[in-house]
Amino acid sequence: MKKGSYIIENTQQIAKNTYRTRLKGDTSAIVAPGQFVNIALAGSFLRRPLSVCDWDEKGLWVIYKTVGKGTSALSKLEPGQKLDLLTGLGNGFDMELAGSRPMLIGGGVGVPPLYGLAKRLMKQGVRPLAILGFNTAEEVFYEKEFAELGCDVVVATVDGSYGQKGFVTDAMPQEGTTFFYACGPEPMLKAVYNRTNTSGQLSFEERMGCGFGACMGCACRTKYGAKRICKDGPVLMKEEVVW
Amino acid sequence: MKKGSYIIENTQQIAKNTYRTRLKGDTSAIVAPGQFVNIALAGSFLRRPLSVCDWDEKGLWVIYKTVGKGTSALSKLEPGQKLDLLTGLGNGFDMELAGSRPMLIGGGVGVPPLYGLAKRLMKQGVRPLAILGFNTAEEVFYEKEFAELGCDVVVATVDGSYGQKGFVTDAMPQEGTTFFYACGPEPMLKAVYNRTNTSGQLSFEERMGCGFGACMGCACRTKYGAKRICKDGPVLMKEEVVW
Amino acid sequence: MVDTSVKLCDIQLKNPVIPASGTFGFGHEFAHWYDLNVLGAICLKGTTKDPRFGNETPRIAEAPAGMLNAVGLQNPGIEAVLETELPALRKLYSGPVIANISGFSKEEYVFCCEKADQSPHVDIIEVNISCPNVQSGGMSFGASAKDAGEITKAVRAVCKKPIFMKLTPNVTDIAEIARACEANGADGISLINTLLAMRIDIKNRKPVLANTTGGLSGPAVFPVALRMVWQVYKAVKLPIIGMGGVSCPEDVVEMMLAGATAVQVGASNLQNPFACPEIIDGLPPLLERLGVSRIAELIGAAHY
Amino acid sequence: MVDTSVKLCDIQLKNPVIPASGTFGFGHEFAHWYDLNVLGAICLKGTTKDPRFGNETPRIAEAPAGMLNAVGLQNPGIEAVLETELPALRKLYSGPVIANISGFSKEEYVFCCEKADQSPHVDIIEVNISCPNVQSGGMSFGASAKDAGEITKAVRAVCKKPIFMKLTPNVTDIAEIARACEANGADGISLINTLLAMRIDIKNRKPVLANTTGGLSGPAVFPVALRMVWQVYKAVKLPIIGMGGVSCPEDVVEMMLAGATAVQVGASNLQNPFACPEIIDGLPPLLERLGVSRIAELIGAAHY
Ligand SMILES: Cc1cc2nc3c(=O)[nH]c(=O)nc-3n(C[C@H](O)[C@H](O)[C@H](O)COP(=O)(O)OP(=O)(O)OC[C@H]3O[C@@H](n4cnc5c(N)ncnc54)[C@H](O)[C@@H]3O)c2cc1C
Ligand SMILES: Cc1cc2nc3c(=O)[nH]c(=O)nc-3n(C[C@H](O)[C@H](O)[C@H](O)COP(=O)(O)OP(=O)(O)OC[C@H]3O[C@@H](n4cnc5c(N)ncnc54)[C@H](O)[C@@H]3O)c2cc1C
Ligand SMILES: Cc1cc2nc3c(=O)[nH]c(=O)nc-3n(C[C@H](O)[C@H](O)[C@H](O)COP(=O)(O)O)c2cc1C
Ligand SMILES: Cc1cc2nc3c(=O)[nH]c(=O)nc-3n(C[C@H](O)[C@H](O)[C@H](O)COP(=O)(O)O)c2cc1C
Ligand code: FES
Ligand code: FES
Repeated sequence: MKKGSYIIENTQQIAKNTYRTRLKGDTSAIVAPGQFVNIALAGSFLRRPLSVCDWDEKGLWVIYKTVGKGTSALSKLEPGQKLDLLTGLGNGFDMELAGSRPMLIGGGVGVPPLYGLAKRLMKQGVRPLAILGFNTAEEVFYEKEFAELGCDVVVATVDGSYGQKGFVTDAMPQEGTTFFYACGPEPMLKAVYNRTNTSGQLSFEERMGCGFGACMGCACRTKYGAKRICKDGPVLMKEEVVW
Repeated sequence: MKKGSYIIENTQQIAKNTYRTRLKGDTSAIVAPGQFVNIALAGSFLRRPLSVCDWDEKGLWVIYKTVGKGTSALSKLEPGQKLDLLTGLGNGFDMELAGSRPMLIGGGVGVPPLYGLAKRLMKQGVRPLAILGFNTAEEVFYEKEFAELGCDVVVATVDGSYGQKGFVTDAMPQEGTTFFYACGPEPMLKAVYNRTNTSGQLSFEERMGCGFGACMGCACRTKYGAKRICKDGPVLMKEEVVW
Repeated sequence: MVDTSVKLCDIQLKNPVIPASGTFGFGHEFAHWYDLNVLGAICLKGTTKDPRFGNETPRIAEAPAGMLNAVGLQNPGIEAVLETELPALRKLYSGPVIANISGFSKEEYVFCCEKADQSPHVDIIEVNISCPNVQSGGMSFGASAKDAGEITKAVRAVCKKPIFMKLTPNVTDIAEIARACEANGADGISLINTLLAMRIDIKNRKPVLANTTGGLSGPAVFPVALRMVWQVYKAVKLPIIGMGGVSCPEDVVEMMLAGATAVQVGASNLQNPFACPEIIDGLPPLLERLGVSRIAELIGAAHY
Repeated sequence: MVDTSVKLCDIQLKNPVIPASGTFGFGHEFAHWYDLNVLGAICLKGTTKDPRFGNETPRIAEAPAGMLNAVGLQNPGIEAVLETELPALRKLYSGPVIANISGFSKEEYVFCCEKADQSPHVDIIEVNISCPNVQSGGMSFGASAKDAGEITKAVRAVCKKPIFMKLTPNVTDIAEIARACEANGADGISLINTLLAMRIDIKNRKPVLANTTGGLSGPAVFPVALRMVWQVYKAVKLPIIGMGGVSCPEDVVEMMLAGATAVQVGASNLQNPFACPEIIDGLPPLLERLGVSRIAELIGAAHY
């Protein structure tokens, strides 16, 4: 975990109400895909947690939906503006569990951290199957980016306006995969949990006070006792999840 | 009174902890020197009242001392940034009372509104005597500017490090002036009040809630009943002042 | 088209947004900024029997996301308000008017409320019981259910118009105070007044306010106000005028979901003279986004 | 050189800055960010007899210049705190430790305080009486002078170490509560805990917090906290640990001028993990600007 100043390099709208921002600065604290940053924004007391979509030595990318005050403000900041971030938060995904054919299951803005994961899996010579679910065509993003990494990609939309019609669970193969990594809204995670035969990891969201384990704001029950989503998570093993 | 968006054109430090900022925008609500603006600043709930030092059709100048959070923040804003202002607040000085030889008495950041007054008096063919008081040499500003208008200028510093040694009252002539306009800290105003033989106007400060007469935050007792510094002032006639 | 009207004790407001007492004078200053008739209603400056200068200055201090005031009920007295200020306001504004009455004794409340009740220009009487009870030790009337109930009963006896008791938040149990008002004949509850607060000037080591303490208001107090509106909605059957930190259309909706029938806007008027009309203009698009066609359906809708 | 040390009941703090209970865990997380030994003292997470999961989530909501929390005293229980957490903290930190004790019955307070008193690692016991008294109706112990006095007396009887009673601000008369604590043997007063507050999600029309209400803290509450510290300083002769919204060196000075001997920093630690060391580093230059050579001379200096 590190605290530092980051510079907005650019922001693009990549789908309906969905933006990608590149932040330049020290990424040495980021050690695994699925970790997140916590961003201080003028006018808001609490920081905003966002998954790291991808990172290199010079900076990182976040992809976010403008759902409220903070994310809207972030999407409107000009290149060159500085932001205070906590980076390297959370455990992230464990790539060693992937096996030969992991399945990545993302819903909406749960997709971004899976991109960083896919990229690094590919680098390790593992070719994942990515199943990306959205509500509707205009919310779809990153299909091409996943494909360009060399992944197999299936897109599903709830209203059938793009890709396969239905939920991500409708698009999931019943066999042939070795492990799964899932990130998305809780109902999706629960459905994925119920419909997967392999072991897997699920990334959760919770309202956070600190993001680094101090306040107990983000507690969650697991089979091995209470955990903090921000510090012991956001990624939990399928086997420990309690619904 | 008007509310509008203004753009910072530039800011210069003109003396110790003292800055001048040019704000571009609509000045049509400003009708008299001695009026003030009320500036909204990010991070502060209340606006900050500052006298208009001078104005033209395209914008206005304020001169201020960085005494706290708001004024410090203002001094650090970059050119191009936008500020929300209420303009044309307060009554301002009544130039018709000047007579042929008015005396302008300013202390510290009470000097700025007298500059706008001096400029307009000169335009009317009236040549004022300006007495500008400061604590010490490094706080002195606008001597040259007053002189360039064609005024007579006397500068006094409390520690004698520049100009005449002493308070503005020590530098005031006992005769030869027709009226006085004074702006500065309250002890100065009181001393001026006690040492002047002519009629005059004094500009007061008070902590303000609104700046436009709504909240009764800035009440002051006068011989003619309670007045609001922001709306019925900030300029009061010598004859109505109650200490 | 979204219907933003609400009914407050049979009085129809075209929208639920009302400038709060003490932040709107008697309306004249704001008529410079906009047409007062856009407002749901207007609440007048707190009025006492006799004219008052109020506290010494400084009366204002700043706070994170808010401000402190210790104006001390500066007002020209009930006679001048009813005979001068209100007729003048009526030339600019034809909507509902809420008179805000303060006092330092039961007799003073009764005197002023009776006068206000008789005025053709007053529609609702808001009784501010946050003033200290000088007859019994200086605790605010609103700090005890007994005092609050007594004042309510006394003013009820002399008023035919709707009476809203305005409560102070500086109490252990706001619901108990509200119930005492209801039991004694109040028609509605207004809340909250300001939170007792203080600032000290660290340079001269003195309280910033001449009065030492003052009342905190503005966005900082919104979550406390919302909680109290919620509690009072659960405790009594009366309509509630919610206030405390409201500064945007979202806040109005949140207050109404907690149980407010109408909402007052205080400190935000001082920060932005256009606060009320901007909030009012923002309501229809917000309601549309939320899929709400009648704003009145929001009242108390978050209760389960 | 400025002397920033203060004495809290004979315990020497190198500076008056203490992370507040519940915002610093048991210290380990912050040891990642900085050397804990820079702190004046450390106040531990609120501890109960048995381990508690606390409230359901969401437990956190945002507020203007502040936040709401409804953590609900998640903690591993007094045994684990004294036997596991504290020895672990001692490997990282050698300064004064304040244990923060909570309970839902008098017996629970007594049990935990007695244990804490016996621990070699605890220097001061802070007794948080903001929890609801489940034995008598659910009002917080700190909401009545009688309950507050009774708890004080009971824990006093089993403790030799200094006891600081931590008061809730959700009361009509904070001075009365503080006096009851003093009369029953408290060595000091800590205040304030959080202001009872609420937020509603306007999209789904439900309270944001699973617990419905939560506690407001952060800069928004600073002027209320300051006022209460001021009032308690006037009411009792005990040392005060002031808290509520402290976020910068200026706030520390203001709190001390109001009467605090030391100051706790809560929500600001969450927003900025370096809040405490930054405040501590900022004190000497600020004191120099103010012409203060010993910070202790500020304590209560704004009282007249
Ligand atoms: C570990 C983690 C990773 C996340 N990664 C992403 C991401 O990559 N892309 C993305 O679009 N979103 C992500 N989210 C959700 C994101 O944090 C929220 O959408 C965001 O905080 C909303 O802020 P706001 O000011 O726009 O909304 P508001 O509703 O105005 O926020 C009010 C408060 O609620 C909190 N809040 C609201 N929604 C959420 C939420 N879903 N989760 C946690 N806190 C919330 C805010 O942080 C803030 O404190 C992530 C959340 C967590 C916990
Ligand atoms: C009508 C009028 C005209 C003024 N003109 C000038 C000017 O031309 N140049 C200049 O340097 N100063 C002027 N002042 C004073 C100026 O308003 C304050 O210095 C400024 O508000 C301080 O803000 P701050 O945030 O830096 O200080 P802080 O102390 O952090 O401010 C805290 C609060 O106190 C208020 N406050 C502090 N000092 C004063 C004060 N002296 N008067 C009124 N409010 C105060 C602030 O507005 C704010 O609400 C004027 C004041 C008034 C009332
Ligand atoms: C400057 C000022 C003066 C006030 N005067 C009165 C008053 O005379 N009577 C009253 O009942 N409330 C008065 N109030 C309280 C407000 O009406 C309102 O209850 C409180 O400020 C909370 O709302 P806000 O947070 O929107 O300001 C005053 C508030 C302010 C800021
Ligand atoms: C997340 C969180 C958890 C808290 N837990 C406790 C607690 O366990 N015991 C306690 O006495 N106070 C607790 N508090 C209250 C703080 O110690 C402090 O009294 C209050 O937050 C005011 O300070 P602040 O405004 O600096 O946060 C908690 C506060 C927060 C924000
Ligand atoms: S958000 Fe504070 S512990 Fe997780
Ligand atoms: S500042 Fe509000 S009336 Fe003058």
